[in-house]
Amino acid sequence: MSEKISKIEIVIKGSKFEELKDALNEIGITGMTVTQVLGCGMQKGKTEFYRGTEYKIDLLPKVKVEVVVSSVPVDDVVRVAQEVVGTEVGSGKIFVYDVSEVIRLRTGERGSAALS
Amino acid sequence: MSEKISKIEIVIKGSKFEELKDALNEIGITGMTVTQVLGCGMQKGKTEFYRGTEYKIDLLPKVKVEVVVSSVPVDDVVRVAQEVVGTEVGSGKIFVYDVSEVIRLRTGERGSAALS
Amino acid sequence: MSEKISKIEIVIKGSKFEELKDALNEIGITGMTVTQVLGCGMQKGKTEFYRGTEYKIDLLPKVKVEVVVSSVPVDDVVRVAQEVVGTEVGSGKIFVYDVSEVIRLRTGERGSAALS
Amino acid sequence: MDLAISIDTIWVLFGATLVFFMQAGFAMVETGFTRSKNVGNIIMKNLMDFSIGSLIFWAVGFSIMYGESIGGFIGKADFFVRGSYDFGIPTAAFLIFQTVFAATAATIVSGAMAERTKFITYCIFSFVISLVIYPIAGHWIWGGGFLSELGFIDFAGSTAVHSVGGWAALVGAMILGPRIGKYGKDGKSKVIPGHSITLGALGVFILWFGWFGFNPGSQLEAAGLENATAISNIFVTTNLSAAAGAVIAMVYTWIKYGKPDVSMTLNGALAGLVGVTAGCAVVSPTGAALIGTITGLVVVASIEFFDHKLKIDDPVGAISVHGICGAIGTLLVGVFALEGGLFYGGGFTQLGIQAIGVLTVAVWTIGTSFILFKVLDKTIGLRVTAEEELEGLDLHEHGIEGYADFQMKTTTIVE
Amino acid sequence: MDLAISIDTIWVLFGATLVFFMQAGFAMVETGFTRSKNVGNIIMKNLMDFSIGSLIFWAVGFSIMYGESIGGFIGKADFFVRGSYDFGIPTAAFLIFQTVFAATAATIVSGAMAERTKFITYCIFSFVISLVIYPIAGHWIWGGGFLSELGFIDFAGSTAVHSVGGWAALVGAMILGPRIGKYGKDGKSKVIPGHSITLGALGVFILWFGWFGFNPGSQLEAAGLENATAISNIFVTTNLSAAAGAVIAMVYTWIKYGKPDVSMTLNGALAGLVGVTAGCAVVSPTGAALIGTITGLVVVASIEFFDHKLKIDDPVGAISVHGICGAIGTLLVGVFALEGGLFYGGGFTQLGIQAIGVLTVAVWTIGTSFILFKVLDKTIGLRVTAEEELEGLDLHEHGIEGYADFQMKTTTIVE
Amino acid sequence: MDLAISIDTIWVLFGATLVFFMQAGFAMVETGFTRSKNVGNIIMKNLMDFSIGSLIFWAVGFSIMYGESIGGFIGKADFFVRGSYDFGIPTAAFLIFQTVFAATAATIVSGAMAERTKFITYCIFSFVISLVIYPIAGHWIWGGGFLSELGFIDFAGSTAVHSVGGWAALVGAMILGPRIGKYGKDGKSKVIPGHSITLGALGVFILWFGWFGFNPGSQLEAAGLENATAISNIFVTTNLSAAAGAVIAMVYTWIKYGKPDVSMTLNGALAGLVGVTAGCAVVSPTGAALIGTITGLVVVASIEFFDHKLKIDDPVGAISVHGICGAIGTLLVGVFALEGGLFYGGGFTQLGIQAIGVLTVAVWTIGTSFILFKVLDKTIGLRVTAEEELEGLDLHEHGIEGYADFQMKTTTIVE
Ligand SMILES: Nc1ncnc2c1ncn2[C@@H]1O[C@H](COP(=O)(O)OP(=O)(O)O)[C@@H](O)[C@H]1O
Ligand SMILES: Nc1ncnc2c1ncn2[C@@H]1O[C@H](COP(=O)(O)OP(=O)(O)O)[C@@H](O)[C@H]1O
Ligand SMILES: Nc1ncnc2c1ncn2[C@@H]1O[C@H](COP(=O)(O)OP(=O)(O)O)[C@@H](O)[C@H]1O
Repeated sequence: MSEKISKIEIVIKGSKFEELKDALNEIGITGMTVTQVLGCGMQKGKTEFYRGTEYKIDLLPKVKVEVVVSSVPVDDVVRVAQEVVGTEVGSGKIFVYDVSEVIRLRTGERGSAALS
Repeated sequence: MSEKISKIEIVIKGSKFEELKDALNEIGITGMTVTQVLGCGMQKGKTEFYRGTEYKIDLLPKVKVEVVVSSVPVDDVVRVAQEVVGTEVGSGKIFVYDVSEVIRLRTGERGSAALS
Repeated sequence: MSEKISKIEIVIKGSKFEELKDALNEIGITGMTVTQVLGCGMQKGKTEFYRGTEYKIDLLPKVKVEVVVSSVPVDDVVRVAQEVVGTEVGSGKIFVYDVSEVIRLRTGERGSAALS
Repeated sequence: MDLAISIDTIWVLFGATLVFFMQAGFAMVETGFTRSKNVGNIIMKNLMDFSIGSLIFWAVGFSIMYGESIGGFIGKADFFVRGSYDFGIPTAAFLIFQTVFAATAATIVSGAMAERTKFITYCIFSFVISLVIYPIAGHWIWGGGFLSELGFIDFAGSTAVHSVGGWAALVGAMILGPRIGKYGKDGKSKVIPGHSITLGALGVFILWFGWFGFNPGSQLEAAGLENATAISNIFVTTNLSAAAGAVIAMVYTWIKYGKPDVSMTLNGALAGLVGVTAGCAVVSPTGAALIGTITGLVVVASIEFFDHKLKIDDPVGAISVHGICGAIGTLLVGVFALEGGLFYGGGFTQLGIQAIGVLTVAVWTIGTSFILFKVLDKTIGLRVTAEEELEGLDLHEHGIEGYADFQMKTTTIVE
Repeated sequence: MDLAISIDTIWVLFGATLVFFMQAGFAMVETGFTRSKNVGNIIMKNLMDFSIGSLIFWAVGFSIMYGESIGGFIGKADFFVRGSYDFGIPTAAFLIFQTVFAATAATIVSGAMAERTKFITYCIFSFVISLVIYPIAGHWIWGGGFLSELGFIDFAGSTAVHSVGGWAALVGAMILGPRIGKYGKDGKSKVIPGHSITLGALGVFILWFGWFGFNPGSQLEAAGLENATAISNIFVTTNLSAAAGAVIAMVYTWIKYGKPDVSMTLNGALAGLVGVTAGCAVVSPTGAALIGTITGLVVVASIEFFDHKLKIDDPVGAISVHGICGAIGTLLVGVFALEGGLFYGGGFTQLGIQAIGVLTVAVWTIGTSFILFKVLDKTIGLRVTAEEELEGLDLHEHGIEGYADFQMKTTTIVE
Repeated sequence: MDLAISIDTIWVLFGATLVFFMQAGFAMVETGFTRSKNVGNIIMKNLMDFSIGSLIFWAVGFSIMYGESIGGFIGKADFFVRGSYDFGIPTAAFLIFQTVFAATAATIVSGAMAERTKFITYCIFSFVISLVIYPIAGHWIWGGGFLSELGFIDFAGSTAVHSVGGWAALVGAMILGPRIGKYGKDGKSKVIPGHSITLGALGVFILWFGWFGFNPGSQLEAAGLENATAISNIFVTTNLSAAAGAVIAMVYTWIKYGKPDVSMTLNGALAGLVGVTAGCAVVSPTGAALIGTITGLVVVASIEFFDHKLKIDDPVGAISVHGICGAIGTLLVGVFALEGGLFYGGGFTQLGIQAIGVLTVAVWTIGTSFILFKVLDKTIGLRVTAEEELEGLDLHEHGIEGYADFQMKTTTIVE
């Protein structure tokens, strides 16, 4: 495995997901794994009432999109994600990790070949 | 922590999960964390109609199995996973990552001791 | 990016989550991403009956809390988590990974600046 | 002892009870076929349609509908039904039966306006429809007004109840505009799937069940062989039309889309029910089956038309099911009525009268709701903000989550 | 042929059928407003309340309630209803009507004790309430006992059924203690949201529907103009009180918390229904609307009071809805009764009698259930272990998951 | 004015309405106790059972059942019920009552064949059962055929409706084979849990509610003291049997598996209802409670037997609940009938006749459905492909997701 493979983890609001997916497709990313998560961070939760009792919602529903890439530069992904999500607090974050190996199960292909 | 610890992330179809779990058990893996995800990749989605409107399902339900291993060679996991999942498009992928530390909370054990 | 950034993955029982969140807040961690997962490990499942047929529940519901940190030492997180979760089998595990980059989408900040 | 009145009263109360339960049916259909983030809001709208409606119809609406006719246009106001009336059954029995009908008309609207309407505004609308819009049209048809004078036949309310609801729904949905994400940048309709087919289907079964109160109950009498025969026939016609509507909608979607569509088939059953409501007492079983067949086809075409052509976003198909099929069903009385129907040698007279009735009521309802919704829109506003809509009305309007224990998907609009 | 008896019988059976269906309503309300990990357990409790209750009420309870009065306190035992009675309708019709009422009282309790009570213990409690606690209080009120002698008016059971259930619920919830996590270390109440607003709302609609059997059915006759008028009026009063309760609870929570609370509004409707049950046959529509208004306000305040002040954890508000509003509704008969009510010039006599009735029944029910629950607590234990509670009663008591296909959130208590 | 006929008609229509609602009950039971990926498909099957059934039973089936008997075997065809009949009530009332019964028989089958049957094939099957299989057996029992001549007692259809459905379900499930994953490689039965205990339980409550139309409605008359007493008694027997069935199934599973099983207890209630259906009018309350006890035990044992021993995969237990308990209940009439029952000194005569009836109908239904299913299997195919089954029938047969907003687990078969 010569080229570096990275996992880009994008945490955003669910309502932006469709747009992000389209944008990623446009820069050649077609594989992704999506998880429903709850997140908290800078974004403030809300205080609500349920049956007369106050409560704070601080875990907000978010979508975690994992994209493992080799040829596509990470910065491209960052760029398109930034274009999509907007600039309010809670727009989301990107975390990048090194991947040490990728295998496509049905063929046994490894490395970037397994991604294309 | 001398030995290398890896996280093996296996994304497969839910219908193969039971078999995969059994196969992993047979090679000595008993700990795992399973997440319901949606995935897209090479596997084509379907076009369907709902109330007369066409739509494409391209995010398909998958299961993500995370196994953190030290003693068990990664290649063994790859092999049994390959045996289980079959060879159609969408069978799934394996991603491998380095883990820098593992701690079992109730004992404080670290490294591979925390896994056994 | 000078300082090391780590992702700490904490897998615990859902019933301990509230307490863990509070404890993390106290040591200055406010950002986290939470996923509902199913786990198996040392903790034994149960054998139950459904409509007269025996079955084993071995995948138990757990919560995976991911916290990406830079300034906060990993060991602090481990310590507070240990205090919270108790000592029965199945209390949970912590996995630590290296993170190669963090970007806050709305501002473009990178590295630990994106976390604060 | 006067037992005939007891029999009639029991019958009407039986009907009222079943029609009341249609509120549960509407609540389930409307929540089931929309998204989980708005279920609490829809429940509240349904509950308020019925609760506010019950109070205001008693306070005012009833007398506007059934009070002494002022020029065939409106009944004389009699607040809180204190006057004395003779409906053949105790006034209270007649009142409760009419109350549950009035509430049905109001409830229809909430489905078409679901997932984006401001709650306070909706409550005001609901108040006004039960106060005047419905009672005045109702007066024309059932309260001795000019349409009843004319010989207009709308036995149990395809027009009086369903079309009134449906036309108001049309105006509301139009002025509101579509839900965010419903139409792509290219204007193409997208799918926003409902969150629970089981609850939606349960709702349809409940509505069908309730219709056995709606239609046969509208006979208002059960004493004597003639009435017994009439209500029995109405059961049969009602049921056959619903069954035919469901079957034909299934077949049609199967042929057209390659697979039998579940929610359209359920709409087909409702279309059959709405369609036969006007004529259930005057058509034969065969006529009823044909009415169901026609409305079952129409409803599918109509839903597509509103969605794809007019781009009016009606999440549950209320406009087509109640408005369009209510109108069609009322017209078809002019065709299938055993006495006076076109197919039975009655010529075009009845059909003409039916058309007049359908039209007048459409004009009235569309006109008044247009004014009402426009005024509401300009004053307190009709629609929630984009953020509120995206995050869900349950959270923003009521501070709750409908399904707190479930991990929801946050993306459900599909290409 | 005696047709009057047929009419009366049909009416009572119609009522019994609807009241039976309230079990489904309770099951949906109680599961909907609690957590998903306990739904199977709640279903089982409701099912057993009705099943064990049906058997034991037939075997013993009925005769204790309606057997020949022994000193106005208790009926003479007649196992399996083998004696001959004259209730104007066939004894079997009366028996089934009374059976579904008895089961309602029992079912109320399970809501307040939900999510932490041992199943076996609950079954025993349910057995005893249907065996003696309910029938004896019922004897006083409806079975010819001392309260009926006194002129106590509880037409369809605000006290006899609802308060009995509500007081037992109070004692049960108190002795049990709150659910783990319900109160923070600082004693502050936390929110444990229900898992399905749709099912909860469906339950409320079913209950409202069932109430059209509960109240009008309690007339026990429908033959003749007088009865026909009476049952019609009861429909109207019942419905108006429920509607007013829902509207006022909505308005009140809107003002107080800034948003209209869905589950409180649903409780408001139930409060109106419970409240009007005692007086539905003796108050005017206006009186009914006022009763609904009062109980709709009281229920919200009462739920807050029990939760915040007394820190008694009642997941679905059963104590307030049935206990408190049942009592208030019974008292309000003394105010709004057209004959004898305070507002209609009747002075304080009836109100005094009502107070005596409410009090005696409260003392009786609280006393007996206190002893019963305490004995059960000390012997087999009332509460499951902390682990069982945390992981859910479905898993521990029944070995199942209520929603096996859904990914659940495992943390639903919110700060 | 002939009021007796009005009373009878109201009674039958009341019954028909409730029995119609059982469709909702079946839909909820069958979806609740199967997986979420097939709910739309099950809904469609239930809807089509009723819709196709209503049309075809009207067009043909009814006359085959109730037309002039040809040799005691089959009624003379009278398409679209155009002839004149005398059922004591208006023919339309009788027709609708019979229609909802016919549809019930068909609906039973879909539960046992759930999650793997091709939709088109199921529709054809449903068509044929309502066209001939059910009406011919029905003719023997209720239409003046040879079993009624013989004195066979099946008052409301333990055999005529439930066993017919149950036997067809047996044949269907057998020929289809088990769902993928239901039996391990070692042949051991695995658990495929239902996706919603709440909806399943709601379904059972709805069915129980509907049964108060099914059994008492089958009296077909309510006028006069005798009828009033009869229908009242039937309410009591029906309810006691259901209650006993639920209690005993709970106790039995508690003892046997260590925990009271929720879905088995719900099945126990249904078993009691099915069991008492044949004899509800001719047994005492005690007899009814015993019938419920017996069928409540039998149903659990039978479900285990079919699952573990015969390895016939019946997701909801339809074969045991309707087939086996229908048969047992019919036989028990020969034991518990107050007139002619073995326990009441009637000897073995009635029991023998009951056995003949049960057997003939079993042979007929099993034989004809075997041929029908085999032909369907060989021609258009009975079962979907493995891929379709794994991914769910909702997606493949209808192009939808039942719960689009929820994050589902994709693995629910448990070891
Ligand atoms: N330190 C962190 N570790 C893990 N996830 C985080 C962290 N900080 C934020 N997140 C995730 O990113 C989401 C957005 O973060 P937030 O701080 O609210 O917005 P922003 O980055 O726009 O200021 C959070 O809801 C959470 O899921
Ligand atoms: N580049 C990627 N990054 C993250 N996840 C991926 C990526 N490619 C595929 N996946 C995951 O793997 C699953 C299977 O991939 P797919 O390409 O459809 O099949 P195959 O690998 O058999 O060709 C996808 O549904 C997705 O969840
Ligand atoms: N090897 C592993 N790889 C991935 N996740 C694991 C592994 N071992 C345990 N886990 C996760 O940690 C949870 C707790 O582990 P378990 O072994 O049961 O408890 P403990 O660590 O307290 O002995 C499991 O349910 C699973 O989600």
